[in-house]
Parts: sequence; C-alpha cells; structure tokens
Amino acid sequence: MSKTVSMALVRDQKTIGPLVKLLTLEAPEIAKNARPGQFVHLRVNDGPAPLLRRPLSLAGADAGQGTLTLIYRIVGQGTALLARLKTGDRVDCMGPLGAGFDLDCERPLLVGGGMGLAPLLYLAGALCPRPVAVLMGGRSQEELFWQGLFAEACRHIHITTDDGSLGRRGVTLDLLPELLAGGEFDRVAACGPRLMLEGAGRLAARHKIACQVSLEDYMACGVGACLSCTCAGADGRRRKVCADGPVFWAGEVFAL
Amino acid sequence: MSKTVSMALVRDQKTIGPLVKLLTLEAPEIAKNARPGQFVHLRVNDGPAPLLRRPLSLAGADAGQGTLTLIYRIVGQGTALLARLKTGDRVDCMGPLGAGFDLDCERPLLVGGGMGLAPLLYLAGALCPRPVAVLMGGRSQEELFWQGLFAEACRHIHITTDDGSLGRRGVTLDLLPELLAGGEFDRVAACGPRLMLEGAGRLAARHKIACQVSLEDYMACGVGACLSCTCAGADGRRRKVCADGPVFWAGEVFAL
Amino acid sequence: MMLNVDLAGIPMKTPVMTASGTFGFGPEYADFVDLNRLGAIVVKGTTLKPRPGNDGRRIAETPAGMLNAIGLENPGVDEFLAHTLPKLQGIDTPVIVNISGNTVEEYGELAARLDVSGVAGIEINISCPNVKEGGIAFGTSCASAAAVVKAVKGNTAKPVITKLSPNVTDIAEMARAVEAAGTDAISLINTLLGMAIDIHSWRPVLGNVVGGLSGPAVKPVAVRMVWQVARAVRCPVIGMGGIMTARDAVEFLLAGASAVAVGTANFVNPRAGVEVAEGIRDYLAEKGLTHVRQLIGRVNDFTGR
Amino acid sequence: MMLNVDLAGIPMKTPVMTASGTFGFGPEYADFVDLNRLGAIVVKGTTLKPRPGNDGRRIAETPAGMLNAIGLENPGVDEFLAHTLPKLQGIDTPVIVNISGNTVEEYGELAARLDVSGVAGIEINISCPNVKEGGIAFGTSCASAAAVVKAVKGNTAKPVITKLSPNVTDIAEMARAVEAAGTDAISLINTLLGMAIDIHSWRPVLGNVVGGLSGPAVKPVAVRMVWQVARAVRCPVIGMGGIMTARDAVEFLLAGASAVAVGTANFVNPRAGVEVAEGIRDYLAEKGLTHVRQLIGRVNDFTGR
Ligand SMILES: Cc1cc2nc3c(=O)[nH]c(=O)nc-3n(C[C@H](O)[C@H](O)[C@H](O)COP(=O)(O)OP(=O)(O)OC[C@H]3O[C@@H](n4cnc5c(N)ncnc54)[C@H](O)[C@@H]3O)c2cc1C
Ligand SMILES: Cc1cc2nc3c(=O)[nH]c(=O)nc-3n(C[C@H](O)[C@H](O)[C@H](O)COP(=O)(O)OP(=O)(O)OC[C@H]3O[C@@H](n4cnc5c(N)ncnc54)[C@H](O)[C@@H]3O)c2cc1C
Ligand SMILES: Cc1cc2nc3c(=O)[nH]c(=O)nc-3n(C[C@H](O)[C@H](O)[C@H](O)COP(=O)(O)O)c2cc1C
Ligand SMILES: Cc1cc2nc3c(=O)[nH]c(=O)nc-3n(C[C@H](O)[C@H](O)[C@H](O)COP(=O)(O)O)c2cc1C
Ligand code: FES
Ligand code: FES
Repeated sequence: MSKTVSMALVRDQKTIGPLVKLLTLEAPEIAKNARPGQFVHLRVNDGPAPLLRRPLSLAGADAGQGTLTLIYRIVGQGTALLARLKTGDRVDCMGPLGAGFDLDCERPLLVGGGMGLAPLLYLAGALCPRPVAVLMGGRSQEELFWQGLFAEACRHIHITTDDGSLGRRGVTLDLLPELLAGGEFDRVAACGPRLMLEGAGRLAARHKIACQVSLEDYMACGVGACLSCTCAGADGRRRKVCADGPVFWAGEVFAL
Repeated sequence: MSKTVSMALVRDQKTIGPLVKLLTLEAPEIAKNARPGQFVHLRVNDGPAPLLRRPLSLAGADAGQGTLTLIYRIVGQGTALLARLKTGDRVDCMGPLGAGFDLDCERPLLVGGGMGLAPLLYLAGALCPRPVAVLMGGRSQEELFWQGLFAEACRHIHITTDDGSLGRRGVTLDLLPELLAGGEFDRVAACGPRLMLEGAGRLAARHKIACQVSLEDYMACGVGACLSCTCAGADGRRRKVCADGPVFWAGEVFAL
Repeated sequence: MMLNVDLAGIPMKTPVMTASGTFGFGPEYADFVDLNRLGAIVVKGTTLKPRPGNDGRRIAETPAGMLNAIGLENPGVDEFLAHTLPKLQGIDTPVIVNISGNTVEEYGELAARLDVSGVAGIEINISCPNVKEGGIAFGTSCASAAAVVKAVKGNTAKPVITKLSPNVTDIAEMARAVEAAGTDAISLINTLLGMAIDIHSWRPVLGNVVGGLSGPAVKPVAVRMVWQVARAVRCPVIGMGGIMTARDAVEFLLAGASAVAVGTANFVNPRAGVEVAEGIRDYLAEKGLTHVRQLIGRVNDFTGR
Repeated sequence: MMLNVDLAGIPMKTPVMTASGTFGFGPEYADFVDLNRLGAIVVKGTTLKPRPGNDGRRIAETPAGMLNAIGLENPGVDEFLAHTLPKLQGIDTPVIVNISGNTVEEYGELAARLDVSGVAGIEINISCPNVKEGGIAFGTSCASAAAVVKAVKGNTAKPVITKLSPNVTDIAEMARAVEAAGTDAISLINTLLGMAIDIHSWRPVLGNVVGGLSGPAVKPVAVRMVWQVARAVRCPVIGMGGIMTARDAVEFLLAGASAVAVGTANFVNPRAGVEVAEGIRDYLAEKGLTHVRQLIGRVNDFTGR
C-alpha cells in the first residue's frame, strides 16, 4: 500500500482514439502496490511552467511486468506535453494514490462515460473471470475504441452514443434503468461526469444494488495535504477526493 | 538590412567542444541580410519559462544556402534547451540584429576569447581572401577546437591558453603587444571579456590602429526598445549594445 | 467584428496598446509589425531632464517573468519633442507619452510641454519602482497621487491616464483618489517590486538592488487589481500585466478593462500587439459577438458581489 | 556542515520548514519523505470552530504558480488537539500550529488552547486572503496586527511567529509593528491576492472569485520583502514564497531569513523539504562554510543601503 515517487521509464506510447493516448510506463514499485481505482500523479515538465502534476487514473497495472497503463485525452498543455513522451524517456510519477474500488462482488456492472472508462478498464481486468458487464457512453462511435479494450475482460458490452452512431442513441443513464431492471447485477461501479455518477447512484439505490463512484476534482498535492479537492459528504463531513477517494460508495458523497 | 522573426528550420546540430554546440539553421531571410558582428535572438521554448529570448552571435551566414551558423556554450537553462534541438525541428529566430563589423580594412587582426570567437569566425570568412590573422585565447587546449574552424579563412593563428597547454601560456593581452609591434595590421577586431576588449582597444590606440570591439550585455528586446543593455559611451552619451552595437569603435565606448 | 474603442477621447483601432518602456518609441519594432495596426503606442517614460538610468545590470529573468531596473533612462522631454516626436508623425496610431517627475511641479511642467499636436494623451507614471526620488512614492499615497493628477490636468487639454502601482494595500482606494482628482482613465498594473540575489557572488543581481517584476508571473495579481479598480471607478481602465496572448487579454476585458496593453510580451514576440488584437477579433467571432465592448466587465455577471 | 538553527527558541535540525497549508499535518507525506528530517512542520491553519472551507473550485494553475482559495477548511482546534496532535507525537520534528481567528479574542483563545505539550510554537496567520472575516484584514493594518500578536503572546508561553501578508504598501512597517507587539519571529510571505477568469464561461475560475498566488512566480516579490523585513527588525525571519530548490532557499538566507519554508514545491516534489536542506548543506560545503548562519543577510554586504 505504500506510495512512492520515481522516474518511470516510458515503455511505449500510442494513439488509440481521437486525441487519446495509451501510455505504458515501467514503474515496478507502483505496479506492485496498485489497485483498480487508484491514480498516479505525473510531472509533465521539469521547469516551473506548467507547475503542477497531472492526475491520471490507472487503466491497468501489471505487477509481474512492473508496468502501468494510462489512457488519457489531450485537453491542455500538460497532456500535450505528456503526449510527446517517447519510448525510453523518463517521467516523474507518484503513486499509487487514493483509494481503489471494492472488489467484493460477483456480478458487477461497470458504467463509464468518456475518459471515465480508463479506471474501469483496470477494474474489469481485476474482476475477470467474474462475469463483468460494462455500459459505456460516448459522443459518437469514434470515441468507442474502448469497445476493443474491454472486449477481453467483459462478457457484455452495452453502448450509448449521443448521436446514435454506435449502440443506443442517448446517454448511459438512458440505458441504465433497463439494465438494472433485469436484476442480474450485485454491484455498480461508475466513473464519468458528476451528473452521471449521481444518476447511477440513485438508480442503483432504487434497486438496492451497492454502487461505487469515482470522482474527479482539481488537485494540487494528490495525497490529502492541500485540501484542493475536498467535497461535501452526504453526512456533511468533507471528503478528500484524492485520499479518501477518488472511489466512494455513492451514498457517502450523494444524497440518494 | 531589414529584420524578421521567423521559424527557422534546424538543419543540423553537433557538439564541437566541451559543452559547445554548432547549430546550423535554415533562415533565408535572415541569412540574406546578415553581416558579421550581428546576432540573432532565439526563443528557447514555447512556454513562459524561460521567458526571454537568448542572443547568439552569427558565427556564419550563407545567403546562397539560406543558412546561419551559431556556436554557443551550454551555460544555463536556455542554452540547455537549445542543445536539445534536432534536425527538422523549428526554432523561433529573430534577426539579423545589431550593427556589424566594419569591413573596410586590408590587414586585420581578430582577437577573441572564449565564445567571443564565434562572431569573429564569420568576420574572418567575410574578410578572406584578405590576409586575416587571429589571436585566440582560451582556458586550455580543450577549448581551442576553434583552431580548426579558423584554419580555412586565416593565414595566421596565434594562441594563448591560461594553462599553457596550447600556444603561449597566458591571455591574449599578453601576446597582443608583440603582434601589434610588428606593424603589419591596419585593424583590430575583438570580441570577448570586457577587460580584454578594453585592453585591446588601448593597445591598438597606442599603435594608432583602428579597433572595433563587440560588447555583450543582458538583453530583453534585442532591438533598442527596452534599454536593458545600454552602456555609457566615452562621450557620456549612452549606447544601446543591441542596436547601436554590439560592435563599436573602441574609442566610442572606452576612454582610451 | 469591431475592435475600435474610444478611450477617454483617444480613438483607437484596436483595444491593444503597447506598454510604456517595452516598445521604445515604436520605430524600433517597425521591421516586425505594422505600427498602424496597434491601438496606441505608449512611449518610454519621459522626464524633464535627460536621465542616464541605473548603473549595473538592469534585467534578470525570473520564473515566467522578469525584473527590470532601467531607472527611467531617457533623453528628456526637449529631445523627445525636437527629434523623436517628429519621426512618429507618419504613424497613424495615437502616441501617448508616459511621464515621470521628481516633484508635483515637474509633472505639471511636463504636461504643459507635451500639450502639442502629435501627442494623443499623457500617461502619468506615479509607479516607477526604479528611481529614488518621486516615482513610486507618489503612487503609494492617495494624497500625493491626487496632487500629481491635478497638476497634470491643470496643464494639458489632452486626455490624462494615471498609471497605478500594484505595490499598495488598497488599489481601489488609489483609483478612487486619482479619479476624484480628475484623471480621464486609469492604467494598471505597473511592475511589482521584486529582488533577485546571485547565490555565487552574494550580490543583488540588479545594479539597483530591487527592480520591477513583469510578465506572465504577475498576471493573476494584475487581473485581480483591474477587477477591483474597474468596480471602484467610472472612468475607463487599461489593463496590463503579463498579457502574452489574446486569451490573456480577454481575461482583462472580462475583468473590466476597456483596453489592454502588451508589455514584456513584445520582447518575446515582437508581433504580440497585433496578434493579440487579431486573437480578440477571432474570439469575438467564435462567441458570436459584434463588438469588444460586449466583453468589458462581464465577469461581474458572476461574481455576485 | 551545520544546518541546525534555533528559531526563537524552537530548535530545528535544518532551516527548512514546511509552509502551512501545503503539507497537511505531516503524515500525508510520510510515504515520500522522512518527517524526522524536516526542520519543522507547520500544520494547516487551525480555527476555533471547524470550517468547511470555500465552495466551488479551489485551485487554478497560473504561469509558474498557482492560485488557491481553500478558505481555511479545517476540523477545528478541538479535533486537532484530540485526534491529530497525538498522531504527531512520534515525529522528532517540531510541530508549529498556524492559527486564524475571526476576532482578536479568538486568536487569544486559540493560543491558550494550544499551549500544550507537543506544540512547539504558534504561527499567527493574519494574512489569509481566502476568508471573509478576519484573515487578511488583520494583516493589512499595523494596529490590528499588533493587537492580535499581543492577544496571542498573552495566552501562551510558546514561541510566537507572526506571518505577514505581502498585500501591503509597506511590509517593513508591518514587521516593526508586530515586533513591537512582542512576536518572537516573523514569517513571510503569505500568498499574493490574485484572480483568474475562465474566458469561455466568463466566470471567475475560483469559487471564491479571488485566491492566493504562490509558487516560483512570486519568488522575486518574496525575496524583496524578506530583505526589507530582515533589515527592519531584530527578531528572526522565516522566508518563503516560491522556494523549489536549495538555490532558491539560499537566496532567502542571503536576503536575511534565518530559516525558510517550502510550500507549493511540496505538491510538485514531495521530497522538496529534505532535498532543499541537503542542497543547502552541499552549497555550504562548496563555499567552504561551516554553518548556515554564515549566509544570513549577507547580501547586505553589497546593497550599500
Ligand atoms: C483522479 C483523477 C483521475 C483522472 N484520470 C484521467 C484519465 O485516466 N484519463 C484522462 O484523460 N483524464 C483523467 N483525469 C483528468 C486529467 O487529470 C486532466 O485532463 C488533466 O489534468 C488535464 O491537464 P492539462 O494540462 O492537459 O489541461 P489544462 O486544462 O491545461 O490543466 C490546467 C490545470 O487544471 C487541471 N485539470 C484540468 N482538467 C482537469 C480535470 N478534468 N480533472 C482534474 N484536474 C484537471 C490540471 O491538472 C492542471 O492543474 C483525471 C483526473 C483526476 C482528478
Ligand atoms: C549580442 C550577444 C551575442 C552572444 N553571442 C554568443 C555566442 O555566439 N555564443 C555563446 O555561447 N554565447 C553568446 N552570447 C551569450 C549568450 O547569450 C548567453 O550565454 C545565453 O543567453 C545564456 O542563456 P542561458 O539561458 O543558457 O543562461 P542563464 O544564465 O540561465 O540565462 C539567464 C538570463 O541571462 C541572460 N544571459 C546569461 N548569460 C548571458 C551573457 N553572457 N550575455 C548576455 N545575456 C546573458 C540570458 O539571455 C537569460 O536572459 C551572446 C550574448 C550577446 C548579448
Ligand atoms: C523593461 C521595462 C521598462 C518599463 N518602463 C516603464 C516606464 O518607463 N514607464 C512605465 O509607466 N512603465 C514602465 N514599465 C512597466 C510596463 O509598462 C508594464 O506596466 C509592466 O511591465 C506590466 O506589464 P507586462 O507584464 O505586460 O510587461 C516597464 C516595464 C519593463 C519590463
Ligand atoms: C493550498 C495552499 C494552502 C495554504 N494554506 C495556508 C494556511 O492555512 N495558513 C497560512 O498561513 N498559509 C497558507 N498558505 C500559504 C503558504 O503557507 C505560503 O505562505 C505561500 O504558499 C507561499 O509559499 P510557496 O510559494 O512556497 O507556496 C497556503 C498555500 C497554499 C498553496
Ligand atoms: S489534492 Fe491535495 S488534498 Fe486532494
Ligand atoms: S536589449 Fe532592449 S534595448 Fe538593448
């Protein structure tokens, strides 16, 4: 469970979707201790600008190989700098950080939107060979390169796209009630936009299915020291997304 | 004579001495207008840190090829970033800036210390096939890779090193009186540490030889707009090293 | 897309000016940028007598910024009127003269001397951190700032801009004081007072010991102060401090600036003044807006104070 | 090479502390750094009652810096004494508690409550820019700052450090006022008040509208203020603001700081506190010096003022 900061070796980096990169790092200490739902905090630069580290979820970790998989979208200057990394480069990597997903379930449904699918990929692998189903949402079929990534670990893949170009037209929350109504799941694990998480938490509660959600917030330290990322818990107490989360039981952070 | 700012193409970069790089850029507009003694002002980064451009003398310019040669020593973060440039990269290059050397002479002696030899290399090439002599000073023989660079354009190469490992032991100013006493030169052109320039100016004046010196100062704009780099002229009026210089008649900037 | 603004009576083609001390008198940059496409050129600080400026090193680079301690080197107002101003006549862009005095009277005299054609306005520098007398002293007390403004207003018919120092506890109070004294516009920020020490020689890096910090590093402070001042006064505000791109400029406009100035950015990108204006135009187009004034102060729709 | 310093009665193994609000209570960083190798740990600002902090986004990255508007989220002094402090007992490093009150009396009460074993000293925060009442208001007036210091000194036997706000016209005057009121040491700088605006939503980026600027961007301002303060008072000064490396720390020591604190750097490099101390030791060795005190204020050998 111990966290380290080290110069990870870039094994490989490739483009897997529009502005989406898959980065494989060699960081044995981190890989050894990692669990699905945790994240790493990366320096993107050695100068003072951009100054802060960037948090990225683990999309996979292989303790044997000592490797980590990250999947990220280029959205700003930090991710643009990360995208320049090439095999053989080094990158300052801190982790594994945060609390991961609870794995104590039998028939899980993973619900992810956009880049929220990254930590769920790692989770799916860890839950396999249990029968894992995933519900993935994206803007259009272009974004659903995820399908291929999840194919190995998941028995059922359900898809929605905003424009209907792949799977059901709509958003994950449109399809979720149907899936839960079937009564086949004993766990929901969700990652994506806040509204989606809240909705998933509510639907799961209605079906009495335990639900975990992975939150996101702007982070400086990533270890619970700066209080940049705290959110109000359902009980009024504040939670640190970086240290108490990013994965929470839905009822802990949403009034369901 | 017009100055431009453009994205120069890196043709080649190689190491030619301890921490010394030779960078060849393709920048046809600048090459066309350049003269020995002028410099370019380079962005080393696209972010805000390091913020300012770095001034580097032209060590050569080939109007036909459209290329510039720069020779610089890695001394800090800006030059370290420049040293990463590879063939095919682009670098934001402003120039040619400043006033160059006067070429109206017949038997010039060029006097340079350390990286001050860079602009003199361009000057030597421009003065050739006139009989050009050069007096070069360095810390030890390691630094006198310059010898090879000057061999083509110069008839006589005189060398001093601080440790005597090559040429005469001492500094350029120790050998200069002898050379000037010979009476064979009608021009001294010097670039290097301030004390050397002042000494050269004085010795040349004593022998009634016209002397030009190339100064250096911390620069922001490089075009005479910010007044970062001004120095007191011998007449009390201030001169802008970047725009009125960097090359001055010695009597203009030193009380001889 | 309309970029033109009327700044306290100075008509400008774009809201992007050059900041005093960072663009010389203009011609220094003519090879790189069409001076006619700038909103206004604010020339280097001018004093009654010529000044040689500070000795020793005058600039130092800092993280995302720079320190300068030029010390108001300038040829003096006589030389400016006799030789520099005539050279600027060909440029179809307002020329604003930034002035500095050692006494209130000197400011008045400078204003009187500069009340000539070819000068579009006066910017009062009561905030130069790099000179011993006057300078910043006027900029840190409401009473003396107001006295300077009155002296200048009493001696010129030109629009008067007062440039504030950020090195104060309450910038809004300073702004109200100079507005009450009659300034037609306020510009800010001048540089933050800073220092750098050479850890090898143990000496201050700058000949003047301390200097003024400018560049991207100071932008958050500048945006905050522009916001505070724009809410405190009715006269137009010119925002500056670390503007490198149109995005930065838009932040200042949203904060309440009616125009902006580009300073340190000129050293990095000599075309900054024009590129920032072009970028603002593109931004307006992207947002479906027709005039830059639609941006001014709009953050206040959301600040709820 | 001796790095140890006695800071107004607080014995520290190195002159490098962690800055309040940037290192939690310490254990958060225990996986990365040996807490016993820090000079002192200054814990997050503590208030009498628990505080939830500000709503909305709390940080924004800026060029070479960051803005924060945490708003003093903390569990309150009771919780601190009951649960947090006991957990710090195993650490052989002085723990200094940073306190914030809404009134002068609250500061006094906090000091009294914290006058317990395990607390090595009190740091008075009169400079938090992110809370509505108290906070920075105390830090911008000499009289109220002095009142706070007196209230705290009257209620504790511990060494008292007063942390100054940089958002003032005359930092030396503030320093003299808190020294006269009895503070044992002065720390500076807290953050510079700044603002960022989202140019797409037109909203302030931070939930609190304005926030505090920290990081390398502010270092020149911090060095200048430390220099000014160290010349104005006799009590020791703790310098901070943008320290990332030992070179930065040495600048502060040369400027007159007796110790330094590492803040924002912890976020970037969790080992910063220890690495800066190691770097200072190497620097002393390189310069042939035997004790860090040989550096303190040495820039004054050259400032000639
Ligand atoms: C725990 C956690 C896990 C994440 N996992 C992934 C992932 O697996 N794949 C992925 O593509 N993205 C992920 N993100 C979002 C990712 O951190 C941001 O997209 C990234 O930091 C953007 O940096 P930038 O410099 O490119 O963008 P800029 O907008 O230039 O960043 C400016 C600042 O804002 C912060 N920031 C910007 N967007 C976000 C955001 N959405 N969340 C948090 N901070 C942000 C940056 O870290 C930086 O400090 C995760 C975020 C968190 C908090
Ligand atoms: C007109 C001119 C021509 C030059 N030509 C050459 C050349 O041909 N080859 C060469 O090796 N060097 C040359 N120099 C010096 C060169 O500019 C500096 O070595 C370089 O800027 C150092 O940058 P840095 O970021 O690596 O060092 P840093 O020390 O990190 O630089 C910090 C800041 O100081 C400035 N600076 C540092 N050293 C100098 C210096 N000696 N002169 C001026 N500014 C400095 C930098 O530009 C930068 O703004 C020239 C300088 C001038 C003024
Ligand atoms: C080298 C330099 C010289 C300056 N000279 C003056 C001056 O003479 N008068 C003045 O009012 N401001 C002067 N300034 C301040 C700028 O006009 C501007 O207010 C400040 O630099 C902030 O803007 P920036 O961050 O865009 O540079 C100077 C700034 C620099 C960097
Ligand atoms: C996220 C954050 C929280 C902070 N919280 C406090 C605080 O509670 N009390 C305080 O006195 N200073 C607080 N500060 C200010 C720092 O202690 C320090 O004075 C300032 O950040 C400058 O140092 P730096 O540039 O090294 O960060 C905080 C700073 C940051 C970045
Ligand atoms: S990011 Fe610092 S507490 Fe969460
Ligand atoms: S560098 Fe700006 S005037 Fe010379």
